[in-house]
Amino acid sequence: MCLGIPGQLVRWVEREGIFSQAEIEFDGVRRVVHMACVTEAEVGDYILVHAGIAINRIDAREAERIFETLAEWGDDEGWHESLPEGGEHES
Amino acid sequence: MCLGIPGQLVRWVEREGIFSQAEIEFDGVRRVVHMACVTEAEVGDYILVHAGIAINRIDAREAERIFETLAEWGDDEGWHESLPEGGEHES
Amino acid sequence: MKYLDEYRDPAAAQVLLDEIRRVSTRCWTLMEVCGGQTHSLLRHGIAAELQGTVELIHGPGCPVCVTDQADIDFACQLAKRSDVMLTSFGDMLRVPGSQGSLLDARTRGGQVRIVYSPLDAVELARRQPEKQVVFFAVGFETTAPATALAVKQAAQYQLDNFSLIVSHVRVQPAMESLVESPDHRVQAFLAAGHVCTVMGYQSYDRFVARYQLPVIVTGFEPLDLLQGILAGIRQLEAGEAWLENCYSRAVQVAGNQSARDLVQEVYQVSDCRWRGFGLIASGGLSLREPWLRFDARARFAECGLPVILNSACRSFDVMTGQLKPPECPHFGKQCTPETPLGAPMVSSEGACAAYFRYAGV
Amino acid sequence: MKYLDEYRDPAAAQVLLDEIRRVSTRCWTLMEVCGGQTHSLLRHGIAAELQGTVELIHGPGCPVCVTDQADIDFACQLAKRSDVMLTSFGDMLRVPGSQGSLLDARTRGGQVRIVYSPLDAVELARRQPEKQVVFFAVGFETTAPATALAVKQAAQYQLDNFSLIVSHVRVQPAMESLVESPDHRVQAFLAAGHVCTVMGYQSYDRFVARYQLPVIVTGFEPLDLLQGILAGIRQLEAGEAWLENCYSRAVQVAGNQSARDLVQEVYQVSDCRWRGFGLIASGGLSLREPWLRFDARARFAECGLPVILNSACRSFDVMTGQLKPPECPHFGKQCTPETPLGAPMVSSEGACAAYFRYAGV
Amino acid sequence: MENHQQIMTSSWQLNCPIQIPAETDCVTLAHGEGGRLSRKLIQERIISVLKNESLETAGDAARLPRVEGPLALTTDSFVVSPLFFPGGDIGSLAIYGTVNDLAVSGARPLWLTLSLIIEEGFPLLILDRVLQSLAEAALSTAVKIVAGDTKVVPRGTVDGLFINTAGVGELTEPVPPGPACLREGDELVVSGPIGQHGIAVLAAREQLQFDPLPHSDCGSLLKAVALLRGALGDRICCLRDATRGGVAAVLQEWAESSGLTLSIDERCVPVSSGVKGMSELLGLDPLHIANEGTMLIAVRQGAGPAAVSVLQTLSKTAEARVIGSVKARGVAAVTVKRTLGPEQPLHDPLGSPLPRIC
Amino acid sequence: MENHQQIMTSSWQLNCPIQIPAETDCVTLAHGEGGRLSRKLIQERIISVLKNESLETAGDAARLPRVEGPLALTTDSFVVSPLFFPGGDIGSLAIYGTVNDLAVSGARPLWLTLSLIIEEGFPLLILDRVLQSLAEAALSTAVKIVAGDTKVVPRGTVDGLFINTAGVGELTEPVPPGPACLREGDELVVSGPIGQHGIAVLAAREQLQFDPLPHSDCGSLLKAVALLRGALGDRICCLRDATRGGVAAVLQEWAESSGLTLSIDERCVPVSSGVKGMSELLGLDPLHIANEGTMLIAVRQGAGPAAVSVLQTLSKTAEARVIGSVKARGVAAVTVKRTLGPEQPLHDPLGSPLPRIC
Ligand code: SF4
Ligand code: SF4
Ligand SMILES: [Mg+2]
Ligand SMILES: [Mg+2]
Ligand SMILES: [Mg+2]
Ligand SMILES: [Mg+2]
Ligand SMILES: [Mg+2]
Ligand SMILES: [Mg+2]
Ligand SMILES: [Mg+2]
Ligand SMILES: [Mg+2]
Ligand SMILES: [Mg+2]
Ligand SMILES: [Mg+2]
Repeated sequence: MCLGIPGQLVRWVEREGIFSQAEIEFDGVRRVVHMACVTEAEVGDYILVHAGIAINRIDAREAERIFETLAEWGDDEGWHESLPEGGEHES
Repeated sequence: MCLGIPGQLVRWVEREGIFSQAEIEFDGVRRVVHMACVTEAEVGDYILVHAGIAINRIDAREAERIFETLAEWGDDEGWHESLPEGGEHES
Repeated sequence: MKYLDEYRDPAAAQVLLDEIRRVSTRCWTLMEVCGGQTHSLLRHGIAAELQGTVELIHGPGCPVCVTDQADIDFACQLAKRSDVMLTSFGDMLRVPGSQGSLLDARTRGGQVRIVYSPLDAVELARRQPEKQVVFFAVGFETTAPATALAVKQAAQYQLDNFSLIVSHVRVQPAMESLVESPDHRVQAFLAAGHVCTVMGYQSYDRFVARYQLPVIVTGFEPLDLLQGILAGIRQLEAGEAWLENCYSRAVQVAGNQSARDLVQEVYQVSDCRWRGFGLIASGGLSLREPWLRFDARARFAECGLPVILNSACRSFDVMTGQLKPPECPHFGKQCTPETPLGAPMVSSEGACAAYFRYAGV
Repeated sequence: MKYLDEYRDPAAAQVLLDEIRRVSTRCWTLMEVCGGQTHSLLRHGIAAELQGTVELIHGPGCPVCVTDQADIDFACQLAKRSDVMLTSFGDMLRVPGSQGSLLDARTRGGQVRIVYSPLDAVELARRQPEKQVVFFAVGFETTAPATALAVKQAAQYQLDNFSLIVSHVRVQPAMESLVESPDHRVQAFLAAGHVCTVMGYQSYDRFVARYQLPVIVTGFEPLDLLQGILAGIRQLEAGEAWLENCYSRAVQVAGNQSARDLVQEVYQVSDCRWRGFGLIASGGLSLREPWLRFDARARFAECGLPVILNSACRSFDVMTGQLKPPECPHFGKQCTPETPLGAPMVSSEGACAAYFRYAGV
Repeated sequence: MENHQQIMTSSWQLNCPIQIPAETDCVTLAHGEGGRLSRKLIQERIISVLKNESLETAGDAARLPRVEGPLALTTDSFVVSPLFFPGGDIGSLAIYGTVNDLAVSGARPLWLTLSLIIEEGFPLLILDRVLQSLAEAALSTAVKIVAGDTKVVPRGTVDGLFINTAGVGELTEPVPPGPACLREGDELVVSGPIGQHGIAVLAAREQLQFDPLPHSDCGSLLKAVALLRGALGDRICCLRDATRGGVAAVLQEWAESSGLTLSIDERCVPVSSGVKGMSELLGLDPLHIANEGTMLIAVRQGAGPAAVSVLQTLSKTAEARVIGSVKARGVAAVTVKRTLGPEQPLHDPLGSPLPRIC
Repeated sequence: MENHQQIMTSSWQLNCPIQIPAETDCVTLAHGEGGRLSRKLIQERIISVLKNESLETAGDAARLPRVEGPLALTTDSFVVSPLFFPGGDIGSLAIYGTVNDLAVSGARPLWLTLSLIIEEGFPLLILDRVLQSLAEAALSTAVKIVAGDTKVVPRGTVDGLFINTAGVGELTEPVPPGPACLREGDELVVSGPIGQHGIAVLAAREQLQFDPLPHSDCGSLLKAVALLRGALGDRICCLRDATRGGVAAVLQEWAESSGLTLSIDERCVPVSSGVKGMSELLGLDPLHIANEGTMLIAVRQGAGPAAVSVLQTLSKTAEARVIGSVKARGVAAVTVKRTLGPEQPLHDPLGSPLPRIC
């Protein structure tokens, strides 16, 4: 459900209101995407796009987490002792 | 102008009013023709048809005239003395 | 086919030809009014046979040729509307308006459909209530009964999606306008047989009396034409001018009363622009008051277009017998059936097209 | 591609797989809510690798699968009108209504056009003012911001030829209705990542508290899924049940506030018929008062149709995890992608289609 | 569903004699997209009807044995509307058209390719009927369909069904040399009554409501050509099936190729009574109307009557006639003698003749 | 006249790079009806561009010299929309498609037939452009177009222009035996990055507004096939251009013919970055997307690397890769290895993939 693909913001086309748009690059091809819901993004950010509109920015810091965790596991012989959190916790 | 073709009435389809129609045969093919203007025709009559409607009956007697005239000319050594009338005369 | 083939008999035609040659003391100039007669004269080789004996000049009798460009433009405009199906006879499709022909309009996306009969267009309107079916009603008095009947049927069926572009023209006013011109050369007329089938020929009495020119009601087959020509020449040789019917198997003196009534009920005589002629008083027909709801001009009032006239074409001269088509400077050069400058080159009945086809270029 | 390819790394996946196997003391039953997750699990071989370790059952998360047949029938009816251009996502075209699919409607003459975005449908309406452009708005909360934006743009452009068939559904009420059923087998949920991208996941607090089931917000790539599964199993092994976000690069706790505002402004929560489920309270969205003029149901009120439900399909059981697709008696026999008995076989996200494609028949 | 059915059938004119059940299966885009449904359509509906080895094993191209003589190669697309007409249909036409082109070129037809372009929504039952007719025509002319292609295009992008056939034949000696070899005195023969196909299709398409509908002459000329070549050998100059543009178009092309005048007598040209009636009524000239199983033959001076008597032994060409001869180039490339007087130029029509009323 | 122009161009998608002047000439029905305009169109616009003797003297069929070897015969109709797309157009496609079918069948392409079906109203300038492109493709592949046909159909009965080509070639030894000869261990090679044609056409047709538009791989495989056959000889089992249905469809057909399982590794299959990005965005699988200048090759065990290194000497096939091998028949006819675990069955798509959002 809800195919959402990350692409990189290369250019703002229009930054105001419900018609705001930016050019997003997906591995070599670009498309103008509606940005009404992600107005705060900057050129260079990765944007999650669904059905032609941006639904979020990709959080670059959070994106690294899993790899850091896996790296820790790999470094640490006893990695299975210090079980990593899979994600942030909200009770 | 005004392609008018003679065909033979083979069957009345409808004899009343503006919707009256009859089947007319043209050398092997038949078509239903509007007869509103030639209501008095009988089966066997030849009908002059233009744009799908009958515009007259062919007068079989008059149709012979020219051949009778030509026949007379042919019979008569002195035919060019008694010049035939080409048609009926209306002053 | 009975009543066609026997009138094409070569031996009989030869007898009439010989007789025409025998009675002619000079080369008389006859006008065949009708384009169908022109084609038949050329197609069957009669014009060629009579060369030098009789001069046959071509009259205005091609309703397709004389249909006003403004009407064609209007038809093309309607054809391009997505809600309209424009219907007409096949003849009309190649005649150029100021912006191209109906065939061009179709090529550019318009919906244009050929019908054999106006009544078939009424049927289309009944079967396709979501379409506005417009019939482009061209033709002389011969065709007017069929389109009048179509209007009456549409009224009976209470169709509100059928209408006409009425471009009917009347032949006799055109003949009058022609002989009123000081430089006309016509010495006798072969009147158009099928117009007379409908209208009769009483109305020519006054014409003959006034202009002192023989008028011969003439049919379309070789023997009919030869008989008409012979009759005309005999009158001319005798110095007479009267009204004669050489097509008596199809024409009665009063014409077809039912057909005339039908025309009379639906149409009224009106002034009319003839292509190549200009405005001819009483030269056409228009719908009478009670039938005006079937007038496409009223229904699609917003579609009018200015007319751009093509001034190069010499059709007026051709259709008034002033000019033989090959004498037109454009004939066979800029003007061919593929690239017609004028209607007479494009209608299948047009005099220029007839020369182009049958006389060889 | 950045943020895709690295999450498909086989070596990293292998590490997570090993860890899942290591921590599992028994075979837990997890439901992945979203059809996209189902496809990814099968496509990338994860489901096969975890066989016997974890039981993955498929949730109701394919908006195409749960779209009510009555809506599809209505869309097909509209598509057949000559004045309507029906637009939708490619996904919807093969899903059968009671009288065939939109693709069938097109085959029978209807005008149906695929768009990539609802905003593209607004553009079509602007460019073709003579057409009524109807957008068939299916999708979960992820898609609702796009269609809400389309409505707002259409209003701004003052388009009176754009409307929506609103078939948006809400995922959480469906999860609730599922766990309310006494015989459900779900021990933890992988919540649908992109719905949470828009809506956030605060609303699951009550759900977790009430049903005492782990809920893990999970993404769509292999590493995302494995991470979500691992988190769920750890909770289960620890006897815990809390709300956890394993898709933090794309999901914040409050979701996307602008997108939520947009949805809130244009839509209201309403009861909704889910295909295979029946009426779900608060299970869908409908247009709010000020936007009702964009409701296709109101604009084409005369086009309603009675619904004929196909009772043979076991989609309710499949979508509530009661039945694996191959256990359906029709699967692969009467029911194939060519001849689907139910939506899950035809949507590219449907669980039955996923099994048919990736698991081999 | 009444409206539904109407939409389905109104967009092309089938004129098909079989009743289509409302629930009939239709061709869908998926049938043309290379997957399972494509293979199913091709296997179950096409190959099973046209059955022969080459077609069954064909991958990208058919593999065929070597041919002794030089080759002839031809192609035609068939776009007739309606698909069914009295006397034939698009399927038989697609075979006879290409077989006839090979035959009149002096070749023995060997193999045909078959390419179908089908509109989405086209009823499978109708497709079956076309293929059946096509298979029968192929069988009766002993040609093999060895390679094919099937495309399905979206609703509205083709009018129901178009068919292309290409044909390979082996030229057999003496190959008729063609119109460039014509010389004064050569004689022109027509193999049967003209105009039947064009009139039949026009009447069916425009729903002119004539009864009985005239029948097309759609059929094979293989036997007639074989007999003729056997009897006349190198006294045959050229042959041509008089398709689009009718006999007039063939005369025009031959006159242009030879630089001579081709002259015919209208009264010698056979015309069936139905064609005659409709031509008069619609203001058409049968010389300009298409045929699909009637040919024009030019033979050496004096060989006309021999050609005619050979042709008259076959029922299909029983009305063959000598219609004219080749003359030194006069005023016009093609001339016709009608009722009176000298020969008239026969005009080359601008486009297909339209029915007219004036 | 603005409305006018809009009507004219809206009915098919030209996507043509040249601006059409409003007053441009269009194809009319008369161009297809066998008269003067037909001959003019054929002489001035077609023959003059494709110039060669056979076509100029062709009557009903082209007369061709005899051929030494056995023959290959193929046909395809081209119905692509839009007519012009990045990397090619319907004209070049019609040549390369048929040339490639002959080449992968083991034949040297000799002659093509060309059949055009044109919609009334089609701009002549666009036709010229297509013919020019077609002529260049024919020249570059050294095939001769020897016979042709042109039909013009009324507005609305075809979508602009369809082209059929049929091709005759001479089979040269050793002819690749075909998929029935496959055995366990044989290796599967793809000649270049996949999915380019299908994605290019989809993006252009649906106006998905991507930039840069991906380019089609539309082009000739003649050279690649010749090099490959020269180097590998009878170690080649079969070749197939992976057109409709993409690589997946070819694998499926070969698996069916051989009764074995064809197994590939997705990570070895070359995919260009533009195609990758659009496939992800639209939810499509490049394995199912059409190619028009990329082929699949099956070679004997161990010959894969040799095939790849031969192909890599040509720029068009520089990215050739071994992508899998032939195995004993397992659960599925075709399998694919993706991220993890055992091989997945590769499904045979139902119809062409539709872009999707969920
Ligand atoms: S030849 Fe052409 S330009 Fe001259 S009068 Fe005739 S139609 Fe007009
Ligand atoms: S296999 Fe078919 S019938 Fe069974 S649940 Fe799935 S879609 Fe319904
Ligand atoms: Mg191929
Ligand atoms: Mg041919
Ligand atoms: Mg042919
Ligand atoms: Mg093919
Ligand atoms: Mg159609
Ligand atoms: Mg031929
Ligand atoms: Mg092929
Ligand atoms: Mg091919
Ligand atoms: Mg041809
Ligand atoms: Mg079109």
